[in-house]
Amino acid sequence: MDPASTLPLLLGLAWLTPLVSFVAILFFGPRMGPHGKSSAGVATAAIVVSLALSLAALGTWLSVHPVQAVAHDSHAASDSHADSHADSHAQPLPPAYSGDWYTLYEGGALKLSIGWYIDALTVLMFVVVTFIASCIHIYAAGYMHDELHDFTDHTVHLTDGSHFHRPGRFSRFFQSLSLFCFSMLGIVIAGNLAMIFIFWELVGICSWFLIGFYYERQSASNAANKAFIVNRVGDFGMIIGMMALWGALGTLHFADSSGPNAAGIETLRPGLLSLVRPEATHHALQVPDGMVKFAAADRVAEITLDHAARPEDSASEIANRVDDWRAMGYGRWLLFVAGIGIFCGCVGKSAQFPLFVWLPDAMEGPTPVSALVHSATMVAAGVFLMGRFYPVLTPDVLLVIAYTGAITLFLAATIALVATDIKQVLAYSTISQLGYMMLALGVGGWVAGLFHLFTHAFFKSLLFLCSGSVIHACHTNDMRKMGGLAKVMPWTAGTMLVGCLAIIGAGVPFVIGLSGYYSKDSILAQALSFSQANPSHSILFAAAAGGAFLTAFYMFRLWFMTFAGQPRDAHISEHAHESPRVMVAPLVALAILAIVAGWSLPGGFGIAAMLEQARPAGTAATVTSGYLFGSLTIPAEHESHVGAIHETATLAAFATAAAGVLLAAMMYVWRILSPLAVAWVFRPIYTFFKQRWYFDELYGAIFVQPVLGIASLASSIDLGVIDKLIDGIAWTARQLAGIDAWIDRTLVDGLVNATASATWIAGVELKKLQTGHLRQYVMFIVIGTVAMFVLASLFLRSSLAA
Amino acid sequence: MNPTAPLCAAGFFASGVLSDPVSVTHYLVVGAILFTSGVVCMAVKRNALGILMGIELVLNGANVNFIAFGSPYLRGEGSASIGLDGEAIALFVILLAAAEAAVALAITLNFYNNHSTVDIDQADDLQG
Amino acid sequence: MADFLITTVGLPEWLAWTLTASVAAFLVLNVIAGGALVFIWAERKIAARIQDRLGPTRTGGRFGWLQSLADGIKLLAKEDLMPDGADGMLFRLAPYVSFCASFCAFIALPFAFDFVGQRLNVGVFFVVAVLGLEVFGVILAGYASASKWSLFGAMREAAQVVSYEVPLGMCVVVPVMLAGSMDLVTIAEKQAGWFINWYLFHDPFTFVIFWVYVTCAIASVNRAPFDLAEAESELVAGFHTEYSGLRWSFFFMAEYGSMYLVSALAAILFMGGWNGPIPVATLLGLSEGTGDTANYFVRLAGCANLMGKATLGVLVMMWIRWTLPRLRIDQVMTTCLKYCTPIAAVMFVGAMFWQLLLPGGVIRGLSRPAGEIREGWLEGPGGRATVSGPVSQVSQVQP
Amino acid sequence: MMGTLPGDSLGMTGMVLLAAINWHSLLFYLFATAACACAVAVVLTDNVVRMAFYLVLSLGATAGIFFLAGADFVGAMQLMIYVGGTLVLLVFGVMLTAQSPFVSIRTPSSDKVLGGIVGAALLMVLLLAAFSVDSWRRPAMGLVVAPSATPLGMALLGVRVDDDPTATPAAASIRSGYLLPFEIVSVHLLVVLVGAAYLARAKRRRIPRGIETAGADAATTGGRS
Repeated sequence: MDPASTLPLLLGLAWLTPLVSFVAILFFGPRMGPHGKSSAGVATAAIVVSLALSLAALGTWLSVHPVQAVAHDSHAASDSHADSHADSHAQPLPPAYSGDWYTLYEGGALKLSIGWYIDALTVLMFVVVTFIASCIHIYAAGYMHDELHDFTDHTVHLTDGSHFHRPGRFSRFFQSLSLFCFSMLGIVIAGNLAMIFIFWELVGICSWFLIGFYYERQSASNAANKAFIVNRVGDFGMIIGMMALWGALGTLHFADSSGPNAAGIETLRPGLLSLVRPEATHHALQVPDGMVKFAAADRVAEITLDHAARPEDSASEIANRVDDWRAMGYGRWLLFVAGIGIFCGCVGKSAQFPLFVWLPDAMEGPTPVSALVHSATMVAAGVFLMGRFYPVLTPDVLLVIAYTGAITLFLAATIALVATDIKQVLAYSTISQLGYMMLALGVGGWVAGLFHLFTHAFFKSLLFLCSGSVIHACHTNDMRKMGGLAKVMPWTAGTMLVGCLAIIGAGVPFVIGLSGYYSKDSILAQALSFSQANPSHSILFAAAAGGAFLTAFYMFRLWFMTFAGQPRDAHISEHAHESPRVMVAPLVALAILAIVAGWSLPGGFGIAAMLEQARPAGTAATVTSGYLFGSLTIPAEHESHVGAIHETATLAAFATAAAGVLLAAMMYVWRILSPLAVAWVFRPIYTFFKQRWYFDELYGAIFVQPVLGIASLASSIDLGVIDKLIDGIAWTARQLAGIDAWIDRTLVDGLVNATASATWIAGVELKKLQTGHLRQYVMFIVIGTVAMFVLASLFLRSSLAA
Repeated sequence: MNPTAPLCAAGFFASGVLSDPVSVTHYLVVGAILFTSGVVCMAVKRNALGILMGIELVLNGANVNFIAFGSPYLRGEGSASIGLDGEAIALFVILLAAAEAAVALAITLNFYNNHSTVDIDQADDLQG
Repeated sequence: MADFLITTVGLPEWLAWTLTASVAAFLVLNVIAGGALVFIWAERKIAARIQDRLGPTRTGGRFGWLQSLADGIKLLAKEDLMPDGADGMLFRLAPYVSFCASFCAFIALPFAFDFVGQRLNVGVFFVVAVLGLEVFGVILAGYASASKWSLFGAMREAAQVVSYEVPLGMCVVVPVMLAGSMDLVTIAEKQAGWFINWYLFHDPFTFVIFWVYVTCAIASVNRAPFDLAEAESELVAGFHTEYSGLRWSFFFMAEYGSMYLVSALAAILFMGGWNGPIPVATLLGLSEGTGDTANYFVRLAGCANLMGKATLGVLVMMWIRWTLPRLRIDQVMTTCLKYCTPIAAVMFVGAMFWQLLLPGGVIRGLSRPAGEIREGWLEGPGGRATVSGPVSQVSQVQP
Repeated sequence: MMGTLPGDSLGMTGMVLLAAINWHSLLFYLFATAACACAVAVVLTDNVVRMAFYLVLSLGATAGIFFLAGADFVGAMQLMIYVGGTLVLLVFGVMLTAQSPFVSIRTPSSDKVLGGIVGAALLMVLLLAAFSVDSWRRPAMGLVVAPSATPLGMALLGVRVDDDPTATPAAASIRSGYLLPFEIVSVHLLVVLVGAAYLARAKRRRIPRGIETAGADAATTGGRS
């Protein structure tokens, strides 16, 4: 079994199956069963099939590349960094397969193609995405049953005061869901940045569809547009980054690819990764030659002018001078810009600090959508892209990323503290967890960040589904009306408890814990080692630790308010009921995974191990380099597993989490502290948090209002000047046309009419010949005969005188 | 051809006209007169029946010519003859004339029913 | 007769021709006029007998056989009245038209082998056609007398005669078909010999069609029970209401002439013409060409024979007239169109097939070669079959 | 008529006159005069019935001309159909339309004059044509043969038994008869009978009542068509 041919086949099929179901539902959805009920079956079947294919791919991968146990302790034993340096330098290229299925466009240096880049990360991502998607499909089949029949939207009031009534959109929901799965998997499997960008936009469109699923609601359509526009901002940066890369390096492929070039000669095209971290430097980061030349364009021009006579000389000359230029620092800015640009895209998609405002509003969509799109997969796509792009990032870019992540996680956590809408809480927790991931990547924890991505995918989707189940039962999002639901819906309560524990990283220190325990610990550890390496940046660790505390607090605040204590709203609690089995089953499955996802099987297999296997070349070593922001040290990740740091981090995490849970319990269970009192005491901060740090207002003041002003100005110019001008032109044309029409009517038509009337008169006159008098006809006939005969006798006399 | 013609002047007359066998031309003259009177009848009569009669006359004039050309008696030396065709055509003409008369009469009766007159000059409903 | 005059008397030929022609015309005229007188007298007597009275008894002896002559004289002396509104010319001409019609029919009627005014090869056709002309005079009379009675009578007459010409024609065609010729002389000659040779007994179809012919003949000369033209019970006297005197008598002469004519035609077509039921002459050995005198007498006998048959027919008509009541006009039409015409058609077809299957009839057919029957059909130019012996003249009168 | 008579030995002028007469020509002149005179009379008369009467005479005379030309069958046919059929139909029409205003409809004399002129022109043209061919003017006593309807009858059945002096035996063998036209004419006659009966049948005009209006309208329109 050749993985190079098998894996693309399996994963490609797994990728395309949702597209098939999308097309099928698109054309035949409403006709699938009553009200398109069967479309759910179709979509679910498709995603389950792709799950099976992904699992097959995983099996194939493991059979080819068995995972060796990650032996932290061995590293811990050896305290000499040099050795580890040597080891890390000896680290080989991670196993990866890449290729192109189809070339969209190839001209000059530009090659846009649909291709694949498959390594352990890809395989894992496939499995996780398809698994969660399957669970959520099944869940949604039960959750969306309202859409099976005509749906009356009680939140939409028509002008006549009645409620908006529309036919159900069951099949449309699953159609968008299938399209989303297809796009997401497309991002995961993509072999080059261009393809990633395409599917990046596709998932954007899907999230627009799904957020605006109830587009009759003003809030929903606003949220959809907001999400889309905010993402555009990030994508703009991403385009800049892509342009920088392509303009300088002439390729967007990650891996090296070989193929006939324009001249038709089979040539090897180095990919981004090998360009930035070439073999020559043992995969150490260096500014690629292309960027150097691009940056030193003026020098290159001089040299070419000097050797105008013999171009080959200039080529060799340039080749010789490149290293000097690199040393002089040419091209660093370019590389920085490229990294920042791509990161901008991730900021938009992953709702990082400046652009996170869209995610809370995105909760307007149906809860399964929130679970799948806006917590587990799509928002994680940014982190995934960062992971995929990690080798290209320079240390200062990483620093930016780290700070962005830190700010985001703290900020979102503070807002989550005071939010009362259950989904809002989860949304902000999502943002802060994404902040965690970014922070981890920024501080050099490649494995840690992606590890948290996977674990978070499991428990956050679990949490969302639980909240959906609660909402399904209570028909409200407001936690203040809930409470005491644990008795009526035990399954939901239990699974949600599991989710909360997982997200706060609960576990018995050094022994075992839920999935969050491992990922969050490794993040904290990496942050800690980073702040030790760079004391000036030790705030990052503080932010991470505080974030952990806040996370624990608001998560359990949520759980207590929802399930514990006495019901606050009798009406709701007595109508509350456990959700149908079709919704509970996914909860259980996800809960189990939320528990075990972080474990390492005996033999060393585990998500972390597989990620370790996929680690990009040259990122395992500690890098100390002076860059734009002065000297910076990115500690190697395995150093964070060194006992001291690791234990500190673990204890810190445990302590903060426990503190958070205790505080929540004091406030909402034992009622030692009254939340209202606390809110009263910290009134300004409370309102500040409550108002989400006034971010929307801020953006409104900074961007929206000016944009609106400019727009109104432009429209006034349009109406006042351009339209006037055009109207004037039109008016002139109209006058001219009037003259033309006059000519037409009088002259041309006159001519035609004259002809017509002449014909008419002639006809009328000739008509009199047609008297209808038989006798006259007879006379005419006779006269004609005689005339003919006379003529004949005149001209044919000979024949007559026969 | 008449040996006794020289005997008296009247003999000339007799021999000139009455004693000569008739020729095709005589028949043609009769046919011409019938035909012409028929045509004039059609052209002059305002009575629909008069016009029908005119048609009959015209057909008869034609028939006379056919018979004359087909007659074995008038077949002079070297004069072309249409043989039996003359009689056959005349026969068909007569038959069709009868049919025509029947239909024309029916039409006339209808005309009379609708316009309560047979004045053909008032049958100008289709005038231009 | 012309030859006789030329050779024996020695008259110049043209004079002979003229005399012959005039004699023939005179004879025919007398047959009609005298016949009319006789028949009027006979009808009176017969009507009287049938109605159980005496009829004319005084005038001219005990049988009153001069009664008709007296009436004729009276008519001659009578004043000719003409209504004011009448169309003078037509009123005057109408009787003569009728009379001429029935008179012209006698031109082609053979009394014996050579006793024929003008032997036409389309004799039957000619006779029937000219008979049809008689109705024209009647119509003119009815119209010209400017009287509703006359007009109605004429109308009926026209409708009746025109419609009865159809079955009449069919009946006449059957003997023509059997004889293979339209020449009356030939038709009569075909039936020479014993009476079984008569076409009346040729086959059942001809027998049936003979009676159809009788009906149609009575109708076409509008005798009772078909005399709707002169229905004295409804229309005063029909088309001749306004007539009197000599013109009126001409109508009667025309009527009796046509009666006699159709009877003679029936005799020739169906009853062997001048051939008696028993071929006396042949038995006596008197055949053609045994000398002019004998020949002449044979033909004279034949002539008497035919006249006898015709007279018999006329008497039968009278008998019918005084026996049957008059039909209504719709009954008349029904009789013609619903009965006579279909029957005639069927009989015609039947006779045709009989002729094809059993050539020559029941008795003679077996003994007679088919070729003889087809005589004169397929033989070439000149239609020799219809003319026995070379014909030198187109129009020649041989009394 | 037989050819000219041999000279008269006695030589009386009157007799000579009579003897010199070609009876055939004489009869022809009689019939021709009658035909033409009656035809002209038809034109000149205004009274419909008199026109019909003159027409009968004219057609009868024409039939006589046919007899003289040796076409006995056609002549008889002329008598039978025209005189016995067509004219009775005509007289029918006359009777049905014989109210005083219609019996004689005056024609404006201008039309008469115009028609006369036109007719004269036509007559002149026809006479010109009639006299223009010499061979037509050559008086000829054609071969004398007794008239017979047999050739015509056989020809109507599709068999030509008449003689054509101009035709070679080969051509004579393939001369076609008139069976097809005969059949066509017979079918045509049948159609004409049906059509004329349909056209001239009595129209019964019902006053349509309420519900049966539609049907009645259909019936009446169908009837009038």
